[in-house]
Amino acid sequence: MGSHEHSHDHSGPEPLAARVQRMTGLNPACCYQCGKCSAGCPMAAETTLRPHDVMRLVARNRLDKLADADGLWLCLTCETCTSRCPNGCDPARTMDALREIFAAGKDGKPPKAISAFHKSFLNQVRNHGRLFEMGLIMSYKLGGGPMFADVTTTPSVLARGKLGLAPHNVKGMDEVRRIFAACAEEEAQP
Amino acid sequence: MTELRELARRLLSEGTVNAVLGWEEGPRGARPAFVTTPEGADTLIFDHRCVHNLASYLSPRRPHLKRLGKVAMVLKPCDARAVAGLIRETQIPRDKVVLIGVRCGGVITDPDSTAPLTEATVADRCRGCPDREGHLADHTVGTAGPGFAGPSKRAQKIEELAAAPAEKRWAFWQSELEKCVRCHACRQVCPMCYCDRCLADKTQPRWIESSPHARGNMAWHVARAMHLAGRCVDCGECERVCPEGIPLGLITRKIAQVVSERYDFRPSDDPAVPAPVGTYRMDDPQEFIL
Amino acid sequence: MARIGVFVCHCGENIGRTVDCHGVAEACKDVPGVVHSVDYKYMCSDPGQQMVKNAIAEKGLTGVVVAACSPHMHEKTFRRATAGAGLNPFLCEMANVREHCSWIHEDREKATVKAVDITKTIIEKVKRNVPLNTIRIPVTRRALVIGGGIAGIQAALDIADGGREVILVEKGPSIGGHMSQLSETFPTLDCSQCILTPRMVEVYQHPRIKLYAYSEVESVEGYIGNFKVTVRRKARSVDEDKCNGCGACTQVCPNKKIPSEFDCGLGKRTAIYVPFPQAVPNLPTVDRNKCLLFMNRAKGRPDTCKKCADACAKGAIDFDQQDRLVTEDVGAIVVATGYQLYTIGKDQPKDNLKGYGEYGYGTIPDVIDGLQFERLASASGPTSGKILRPSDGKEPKRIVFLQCIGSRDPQKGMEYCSKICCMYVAKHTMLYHHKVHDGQATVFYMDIRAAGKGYEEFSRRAIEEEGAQYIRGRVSRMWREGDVIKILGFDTLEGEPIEMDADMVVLATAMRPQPGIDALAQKLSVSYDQHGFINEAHPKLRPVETNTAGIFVAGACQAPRDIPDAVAMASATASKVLGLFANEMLEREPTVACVNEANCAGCFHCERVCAYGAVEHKDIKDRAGNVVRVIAYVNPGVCQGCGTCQATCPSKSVELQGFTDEQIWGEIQALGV
Amino acid sequence: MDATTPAVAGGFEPRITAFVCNWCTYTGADLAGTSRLQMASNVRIIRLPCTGRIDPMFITKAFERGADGIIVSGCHPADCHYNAGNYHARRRFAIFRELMDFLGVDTGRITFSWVSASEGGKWRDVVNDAVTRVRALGPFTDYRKLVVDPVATATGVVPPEHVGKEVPA
Repeated sequence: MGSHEHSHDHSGPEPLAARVQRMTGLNPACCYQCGKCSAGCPMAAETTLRPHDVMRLVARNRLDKLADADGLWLCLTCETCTSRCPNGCDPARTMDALREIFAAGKDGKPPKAISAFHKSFLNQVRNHGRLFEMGLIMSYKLGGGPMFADVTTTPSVLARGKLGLAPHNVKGMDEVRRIFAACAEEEAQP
Repeated sequence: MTELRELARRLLSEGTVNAVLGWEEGPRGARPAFVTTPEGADTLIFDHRCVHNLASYLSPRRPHLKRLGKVAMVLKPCDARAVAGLIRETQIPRDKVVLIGVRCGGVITDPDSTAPLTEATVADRCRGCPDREGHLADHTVGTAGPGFAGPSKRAQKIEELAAAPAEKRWAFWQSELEKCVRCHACRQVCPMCYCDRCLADKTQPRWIESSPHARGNMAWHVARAMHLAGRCVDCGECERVCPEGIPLGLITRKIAQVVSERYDFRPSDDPAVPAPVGTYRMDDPQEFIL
Repeated sequence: MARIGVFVCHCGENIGRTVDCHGVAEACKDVPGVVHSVDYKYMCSDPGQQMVKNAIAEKGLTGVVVAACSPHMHEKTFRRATAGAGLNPFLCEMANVREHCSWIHEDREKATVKAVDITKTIIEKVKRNVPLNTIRIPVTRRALVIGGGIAGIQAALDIADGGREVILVEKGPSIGGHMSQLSETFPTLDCSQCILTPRMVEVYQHPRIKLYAYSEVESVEGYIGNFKVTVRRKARSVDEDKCNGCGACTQVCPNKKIPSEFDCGLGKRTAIYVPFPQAVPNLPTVDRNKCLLFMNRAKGRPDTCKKCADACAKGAIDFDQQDRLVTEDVGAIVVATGYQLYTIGKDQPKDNLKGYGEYGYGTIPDVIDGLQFERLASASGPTSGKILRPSDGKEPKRIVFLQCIGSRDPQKGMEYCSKICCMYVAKHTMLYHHKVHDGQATVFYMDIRAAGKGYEEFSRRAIEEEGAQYIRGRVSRMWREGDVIKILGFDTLEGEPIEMDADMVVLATAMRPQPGIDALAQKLSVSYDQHGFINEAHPKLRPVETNTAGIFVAGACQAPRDIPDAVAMASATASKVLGLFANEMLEREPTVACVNEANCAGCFHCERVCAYGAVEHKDIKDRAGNVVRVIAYVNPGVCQGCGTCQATCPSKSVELQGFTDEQIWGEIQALGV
Repeated sequence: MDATTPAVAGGFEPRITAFVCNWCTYTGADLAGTSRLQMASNVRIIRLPCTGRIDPMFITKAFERGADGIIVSGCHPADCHYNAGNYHARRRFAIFRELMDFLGVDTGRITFSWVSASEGGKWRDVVNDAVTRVRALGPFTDYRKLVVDPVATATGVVPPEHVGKEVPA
């Protein structure tokens, strides 16, 4: 038997689990809370919501609780959780989906600094085809990142030539642009 | 007393019973009496000197009464417990005996004493006894004194012994038990000791050495205490008849305390109440078991 | 004079390494009565056994002591060898110098001293052994099965198919038990009645099964192979021979508002009724507590209503029918009386159970139990299989199931797990989702215990594919607001309290043995635990035997059981019964108590402590035939040989053969200084 | 060396007699053996079908015969092979133990335990505990001294030839 579509509540908004299932093709109800994902998660000690917590909150339709948490954004997407899961749940993909949902902005926003970092990072890739550190730093700090953090280390890093002052674009900038355009097009579709 | 005599006379003259077992005045105080004629009923007495537990005459080991046919027995409340025990243990059928209960406010220790019944002379077992009449009785006669509440001397002695170190208790009991001459009067008088052939008389194997020496004495009194556990009716007869004055009541009383504390059991004059040894509860205390 | 042979085994290295076996044999030579004492590498080998046989023949031994391993290991071996040499096998005993000596000590000197002691105790015992004979008892090869649920049905059919007659006694008007009330069964979701009713009919038609429905076991006497059972056949007020089951009587009965037991109070029945359409036997029964005629009679008024009798074309209604007692001889008994659910209503104080006032069961009409849900989900039920709530007949859109109600709760319920609830709740959520497509089922659970073939897959399917919401945690309280049930719980996975609304709540209440199981167990002399479940003889190795020989146990009267378990147990009891019936006589070890008639005072302390009812009263008569004494007699067929009677007997007038006072005394003496 | 005396290298070694039931403790002791659990060698087991069969007389007799300690062991509650023998024994020995205590016997000499067929390790612990405890209490000469000679008993002076000797007929 394939995945059995249930829409138990016709009146309200689409339940989170169903939404995630639509986006990922994965069934969040498969999680049986064994915790093996969190046991392997390198960030488990750093976050308030561990992968199994995230799975549980998805199943229980707790968008509110997920929106407040840092776990989704601190996730390194190392996919240890996914490779460990005994029941094929793929928490990493689930968290990806949740980040997409929150990044869209309708259901809450990612933390400002994290959002700024992600945006800056992608902008660097969009503009240069690779990471331009100085650009990333400027953009991140201006976009909402902690303005003066790590400032004192800058001179020595510059002195040793570890931080380039000018960007170096990759050769295939056209391809990069096409990739970004294609993604934007896909995102725009309902 | 008139009431008792009239009842006895009626039972004998109507032929309800062939004999009445009670007490009479003897040359050395009150003594058990078998009355077989209506006229004889006038010799019956009951007062605080009637200490004997007549229930032991009902035991099948003493066929005297049985030969007389159906009998009536005068019954103190404490004796009722012994009769109930004999009924419970299938030794006598209830319908084979008429029980004349006498109301009782306590007895003294010695049937030959002329002392009045006072706080000082009352038998230790009567202290704190709540029973004024035996519930088993077919007829109940007489009036009862108020009873005695005072502290039990045996209980005090038991506490004193319990507080002493084990060596002291051992020494106390060795000095008491070495006096035992193994006359077995304690066994003979006990209403609950009715076996045809006592364990102490068995030779194959001989669990209890029969000659009066410390080892056999110890085995005998341990066996007797165990056999009476939960069955002893505290009539005090064993201690009264002991020619050596061994305080046997301390042992039976101690065991009664143990049974009462552990199993919430007191000897009952209701034959339907089972004895605590031979029954069990799944949640009996077992703090002493590893 | 005893002539004892001692045979000390080295067991290869096992004993010889730490015990000087030759030294032991030499030390035993000095014991009075020992005429032969040798050691050998492997006593249990053929040559070793031959040594024993030869010595018996050559030295004229009267007793054999084998100092070797545990008697649990090789007692049978050496007793067989002893018997092979023409000596009574019970004159042979083993001294355990391996498990109890060489294997647990390293100091060779100490171990050797101990081995000598052990051997000497057994020598002293054997000196006092007497020849015993195996007990042979005749067997009545018919079985009684108590309880007509699925376990009883299976046991009866298996025994009957094995060629033996069966008496099946069922308390209710029809066989079928709780299984007949179920809608579908986990984990396959096949229809319960569809698989059960053919078995019920088979029972009814089987030539070797005698069915006593609406009957109860009145008394049981006897022992393995020879039970005499009295069955009370309760008056149905209907003549079984005349009734053709047309049902005309039930149509006309004016009292139609009686809560139906079969529908767990959710449906109604008449005073003369057939509990359900597929009932076996298909006979109506008059409920005398509810019938107008009998209610009038109870008040001393004349009979007025006789509508059922008038409607019956066969004249089968018999208002004057009386209970009948019938006696049956059987050789074995299977107890399969099944279960009841922890009823949360008013009858709890009787059972010392505190109930669950906080869940409003009995006060909130839409809080029901698992069996009631089965009836709602069943096509034959009061709602024809529609899930409708009792209060207003509306379809509940939010249904909540609470697991572990009364189970795993030593404070208010039972400390045990009821085993079936996890599975049937998963099934209920599925049945519900199949029937109410826009509904949501939520389950409060503590753990999901789905140990069984296909069970885990089934419960995961309920969650993963059928959309049941599972919340780990117990509910604290439920109350009614309007037509909504408010639920206060805690989600332990999220670590947060939960307040939710439900339209209907189903409590998965604990499985308990049937009321009256204690009385039945006492009639049968089988033991039961503090909850009333019948005790098995051994939890692992003798799971369907009771400690009373010849009485077996199947299904949920032994512990919470699901259908596959109950059926497996029932078939196991059948194989035990058929094994018992394989021979006309059965053999028993002679380790039984024996009364010394001359000494017995007839106090019957032994009777009081006997867990098997093996002690009987025996009249001793004089020459004229008058009873002069009543003494104890131990029935060797019933006695299991524990010896509690002997330790209890004040005059030691009862002796346990094989463990007599003489023998024990000898052993104690042997250990003396 | 007398083969019936436990080795006495360097001090007192208690003699302990154990009365155990066939189904639980005896089998548990078997398991201790098959598991090769090492334990003190002072205990001698007397096998009985059930703790219900154990008579207090066994214990007094064992003391008379020179035992320094006793172990009584059987099936845990609800595990009795014979349904209820252990329950009857539990009451009997609860009373017996208090009686012994009252008569001045140190109850440390009498060990009661429930050891199931699967508790080989527990049996080892029960044995070692009992041996350690009784070793500390010393030899039970008090009981052994209860001899047949009335003079000796009366005077408390035990002639050496009587110590631990069998009662003359």
